[in-house]
Amino acid sequence: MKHTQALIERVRRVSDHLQHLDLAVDRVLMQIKPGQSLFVTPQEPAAGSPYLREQWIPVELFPGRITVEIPARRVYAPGQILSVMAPVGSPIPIRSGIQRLLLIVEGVYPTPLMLLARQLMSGGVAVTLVLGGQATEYPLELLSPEIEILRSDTGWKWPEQMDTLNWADQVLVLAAANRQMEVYRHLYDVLRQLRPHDLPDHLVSGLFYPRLACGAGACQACEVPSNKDTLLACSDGPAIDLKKVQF
Amino acid sequence: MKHTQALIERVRRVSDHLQHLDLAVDRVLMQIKPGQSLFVTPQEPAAGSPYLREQWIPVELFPGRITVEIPARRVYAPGQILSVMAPVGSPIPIRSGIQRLLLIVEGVYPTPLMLLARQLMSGGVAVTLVLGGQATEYPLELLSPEIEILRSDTGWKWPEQMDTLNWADQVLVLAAANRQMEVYRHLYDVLRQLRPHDLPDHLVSGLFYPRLACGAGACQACEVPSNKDTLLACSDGPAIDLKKVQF
Amino acid sequence: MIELTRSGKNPLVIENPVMPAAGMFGFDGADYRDLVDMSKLGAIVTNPITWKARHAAHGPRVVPLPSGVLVHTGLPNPGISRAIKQYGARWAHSLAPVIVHLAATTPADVARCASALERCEGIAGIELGLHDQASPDEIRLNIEAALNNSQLPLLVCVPLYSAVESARAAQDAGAGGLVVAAPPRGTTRDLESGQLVGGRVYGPWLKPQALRAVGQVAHIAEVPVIGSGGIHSADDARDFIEAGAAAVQVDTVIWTNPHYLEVIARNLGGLELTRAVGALADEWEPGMGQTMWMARHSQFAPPPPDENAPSIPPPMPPDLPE
Amino acid sequence: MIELTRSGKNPLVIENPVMPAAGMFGFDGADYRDLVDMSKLGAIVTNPITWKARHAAHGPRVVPLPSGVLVHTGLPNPGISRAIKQYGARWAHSLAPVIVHLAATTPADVARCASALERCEGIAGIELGLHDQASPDEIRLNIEAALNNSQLPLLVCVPLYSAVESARAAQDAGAGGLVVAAPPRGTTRDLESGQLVGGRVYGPWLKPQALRAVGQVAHIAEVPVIGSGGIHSADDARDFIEAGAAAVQVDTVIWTNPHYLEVIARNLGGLELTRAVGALADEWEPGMGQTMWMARHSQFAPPPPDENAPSIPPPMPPDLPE
Ligand SMILES: Cc1cc2nc3c(=O)[nH]c(=O)nc-3n(C[C@H](O)[C@H](O)[C@H](O)COP(=O)(O)OP(=O)(O)OC[C@H]3O[C@@H](n4cnc5c(N)ncnc54)[C@H](O)[C@@H]3O)c2cc1C
Ligand SMILES: Cc1cc2nc3c(=O)[nH]c(=O)nc-3n(C[C@H](O)[C@H](O)[C@H](O)COP(=O)(O)OP(=O)(O)OC[C@H]3O[C@@H](n4cnc5c(N)ncnc54)[C@H](O)[C@@H]3O)c2cc1C
Ligand SMILES: Cc1cc2nc3c(=O)[nH]c(=O)nc-3n(C[C@H](O)[C@H](O)[C@H](O)COP(=O)(O)O)c2cc1C
Ligand SMILES: Cc1cc2nc3c(=O)[nH]c(=O)nc-3n(C[C@H](O)[C@H](O)[C@H](O)COP(=O)(O)O)c2cc1C
Ligand code: FES
Ligand code: FES
Repeated sequence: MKHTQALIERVRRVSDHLQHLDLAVDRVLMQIKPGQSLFVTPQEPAAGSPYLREQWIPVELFPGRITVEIPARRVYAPGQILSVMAPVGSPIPIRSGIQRLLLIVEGVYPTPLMLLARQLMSGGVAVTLVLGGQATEYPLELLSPEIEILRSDTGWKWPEQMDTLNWADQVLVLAAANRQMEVYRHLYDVLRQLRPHDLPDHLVSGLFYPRLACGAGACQACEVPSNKDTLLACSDGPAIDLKKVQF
Repeated sequence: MKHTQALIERVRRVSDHLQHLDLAVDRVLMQIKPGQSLFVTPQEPAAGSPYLREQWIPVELFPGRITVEIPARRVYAPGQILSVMAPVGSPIPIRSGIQRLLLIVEGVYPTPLMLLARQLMSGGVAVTLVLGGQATEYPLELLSPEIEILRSDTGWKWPEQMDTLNWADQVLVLAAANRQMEVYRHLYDVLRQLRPHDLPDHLVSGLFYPRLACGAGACQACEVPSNKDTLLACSDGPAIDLKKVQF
Repeated sequence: MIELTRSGKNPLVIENPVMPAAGMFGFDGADYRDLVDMSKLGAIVTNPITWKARHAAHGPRVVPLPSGVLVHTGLPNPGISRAIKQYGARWAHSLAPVIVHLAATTPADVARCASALERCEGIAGIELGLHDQASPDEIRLNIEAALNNSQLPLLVCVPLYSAVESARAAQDAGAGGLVVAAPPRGTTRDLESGQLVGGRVYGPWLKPQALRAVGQVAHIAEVPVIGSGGIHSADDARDFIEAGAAAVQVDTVIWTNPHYLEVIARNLGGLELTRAVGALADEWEPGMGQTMWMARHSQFAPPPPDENAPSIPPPMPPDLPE
Repeated sequence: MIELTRSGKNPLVIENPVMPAAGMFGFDGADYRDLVDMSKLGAIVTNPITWKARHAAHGPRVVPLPSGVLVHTGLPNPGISRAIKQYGARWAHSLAPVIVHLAATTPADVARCASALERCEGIAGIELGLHDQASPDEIRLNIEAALNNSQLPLLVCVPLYSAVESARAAQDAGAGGLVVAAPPRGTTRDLESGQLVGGRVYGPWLKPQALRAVGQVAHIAEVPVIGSGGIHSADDARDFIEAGAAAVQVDTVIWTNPHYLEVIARNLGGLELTRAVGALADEWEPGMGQTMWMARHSQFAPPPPDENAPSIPPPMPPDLPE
């Protein structure tokens, strides 16, 4: 992890609840991969700025510039300088030879998966995105038109669910913290039934975004329950193979 | 005391260390008298804004507007709204029929006496201002040209000291907190020797500006040592007759 | 009706669960009469009073902290006799019940103060403040001194760091109710004088420490508990009630924003439920009425009453004069 | 040379008075290797370790406070045996002396942990963490368990609220040095889940409470004292030294601004006196070097050495790229 500065170059309100910030960043940050994020605090905090750094998730990369998507409620202005620690987290592991990616988002915005979807689609991968609960309120114009979009119901079912689950050669799921383990376990159980003898590594991963204290792996406050090793959302995550999770 | 709002209409840097803010204020604040001040906090505090309110001292009054003089180090901008409690303190008592006012300022800027000097001079009173220590660094262009200015030395003496003290029919002294009691006592002793049989009320008062907690008379943290009643800098002060002070 | 002391001969009963903490509101609230409607408060608690008069501490008494303040006043007060002479008449006619805070210096002095108050009219109760290191024995002796010399309902304010042990000692000795907790002491550097200054520390960050102590004491308390420490909003106050407090005391936010005391009291007293829909913000931000903005606000005529309107007050209109 | 434990057979000696507090810096500092030059620190203190492995607490573990944070981790750690397996080699080759923090669960577990560490190479000392309600007897039993099973220098970290009594009990039982103080616990509402959450509270406002405890303990201590609590700057750290501490531990500012740990250590170690005049700010703000601004900074060629130049670092140039 490096400690650098970033400059807010542009602020765009993209929906009632979301804004995009274009950040001029150091070259080292251009190595950032989908799943990795920035740990940010204003260089000159305003009253009410949180004490801890915030996790900001890139949705688009350009040479020397990163676009992040964050809630609109806090006010930022072009010209502001940020203190940035990055990268936080590990790249989302992508299975080799992947052709068909299934993304399932439940109760939260799909922001953390947007960069991955964009990069894989440009490499020819087919992406299907299942949105449920609050996730359906995400502004569709922010999604690439090539993504196939399905809607899940309150029982976390969507049209031709078994077909899409069978079709995919990798599944990533993101759910709101309050029902996260429930959703992930449900999905994991369904997949284990579909492939009782063969659930390969990284076939299905859950994304974990607890509030981070250190963001560095030091405080262990972001531990994800696991049957074996210690798994930390901030350094091993955000994507954790659901095979390793203790439900 | 009233609780009102004020709008910063104009910010003028008047010296390296001082700025003047023009505040659009409520009519009730126009009754403010020399010695009284505003107890201020920003409506939307910035990071690092102090928790407690600050005491801001008016240096000029206009219809619907008050100019205050405050240190330049904190940044304010036109358009900012302030939460104001006022008036804090009592008007500086002025002896009736006063013709000759002597102001002695030691180690601090004479800001708290500027409004009084201006008002009395426009009423025909002759004002002499003695500056000592850091007070001599006060930008002279902020003083009315009609004020006679003398400089005191490190022994708190100035040219024709006895003459000026005899000449004055009221004396007000303001000194830095760290040597305040020492300066006030010294001056009080000199005056008592000059007028052993007759030191009228309010002939010589000291000004007290401790950091205020409540500014309202409730917390008693601003007590000025006295031989009789409780004297509070925030409500009985800032000017306290040195006859009442216990040195 | 909220009982602040154990039911018995002489319980202390208030109508609103919100009051100022000792030291925050002066000896009779008169300093804030233009800013706080005292009839909306559950009670007022006086500044600490001792047998003998005391003067303010020497040196820096008010030192800024990050988001807070350290205060070292030295308990200045005129002594109980002069306090009664100066404030007794106003206590008797106060719009809110008056609880007199006695600093528990020695049992003999507490006894003298209590019997002086016993002869004084219109006092709702006594709150006894303990020093930080008070032992259970000392607590007992001071409480007995108060109880033996007065019939007034007795609250005991316990130090934060020893809240549970002190609360146990206090209720065993006969305290009618408990105030949890007196703020902790700290040491900080005064940048003006360069000195290290010791005193009590206050700020919104005190709330988690106080709230925990209230939860712990409520668990063992057989008498009503009043929560205190860092309350800066009605939500803060509700957290204390949820943790088991019967009432709350508001501290330094009174100095920075006096009207919050009334706002919190109205809020917890359910008073906002009776307000006219569309009422101007200044009814909910008392004291904000006499500003130059008011003329402009009045152009927002209150809309006709609407039963479905939300019960939270409308925000202040954002317009400014040109 | 700073002695952190009473001089005797096996004193703990460090070269710089600044180190991280337990729980802030991981098990071996590796998480911050890119951001903090460990050779500049007096020591590193590990996260708390217990005999058995422990997992993180359920529910919210990190809750924002005004100017601070409440943390409730549940002391997650792999247990002493796995910790030694995982980190032992790095401890032995650490650039700063390693002090292993043991959470004093039971005397039997402390005994087991201490003898495991005794067999482990390259450990400078043990720091024993007490729980908040630890009685003097419990403190004594845990310290005896550690001393009877290891020759390693022993520090004992005392809770804030009972700092003086606990420190007295600890030094009487043979603690070589004292850490004052472990942060207090609090309760706050997590707005995300709506739950009340209990945990330790941290922030710059903790400093006055801790500083006072350090002053009190230093007054009675016969062994070295390490000050800890809310330190966010070199000046904060100096206040603890002035209050009687031999060294300091830095807490949550490490999470928000990791490089401050090194800045404070360099500052208190007098390291800034050796820097080249005109050195770039990033030598004093370690880790800030690799930013895009650096190219621009380099146009400010260092001026020729000037013996009268002030020893404070120059501010970062304010220019920005277009
Ligand atoms: C569920 C969740 C989703 C997140 N999604 C993103 C994201 O899409 N992009 C990103 O850059 N960072 C995201 N983060 C990281 C977030 O910025 C920080 O981890 C942290 O929650 C913010 O600190 P705070 O809670 O003190 O802020 P607060 O302002 O106190 O948080 C208040 C509420 O806003 C939510 N919140 C705060 N920041 C974000 C945010 N950036 N996105 C979504 N909700 C937020 C919090 O979860 C909380 O419910 C997310 C965090 C969480 C917990
Ligand atoms: C000696 C003294 C002189 C004051 N003079 C004035 C004045 O001329 N006009 C006025 O409007 N208010 C004045 N005040 C009131 C002052 O704004 C507040 O009472 C209070 O000191 C500010 O709070 P703080 O110390 O937390 O601010 P901080 O910013 O923490 O104070 C840091 C330093 O600046 C000084 N300082 C802060 N505000 C002022 C200020 N406004 N003027 C001068 N020094 C200040 C403090 O005394 C302290 O030494 C004065 C106060 C003091 C103690
Ligand atoms: C862009 C974005 C991404 C989110 N990602 C997650 C997530 O990964 N996990 C989760 O539990 N909640 C997630 N949330 C939802 C938040 O937890 C929370 O419900 C939402 O921000 C509202 O919070 P508030 O009402 O407390 O401000 C996300 C929200 C946003 C806006
Ligand atoms: C306008 C003004 C008025 C002041 N008045 C007083 C005063 O009445 N009493 C006093 O003790 N100091 C007074 N001071 C001096 C301050 O106490 C202090 O020395 C000065 O603001 C520098 O403080 P700092 O270096 O701590 O920021 C005054 C300063 C200014 C700028
Ligand atoms: S946030 Fe500290 S270890 Fe992950
Ligand atoms: S500042 Fe509180 S009584 Fe004067």
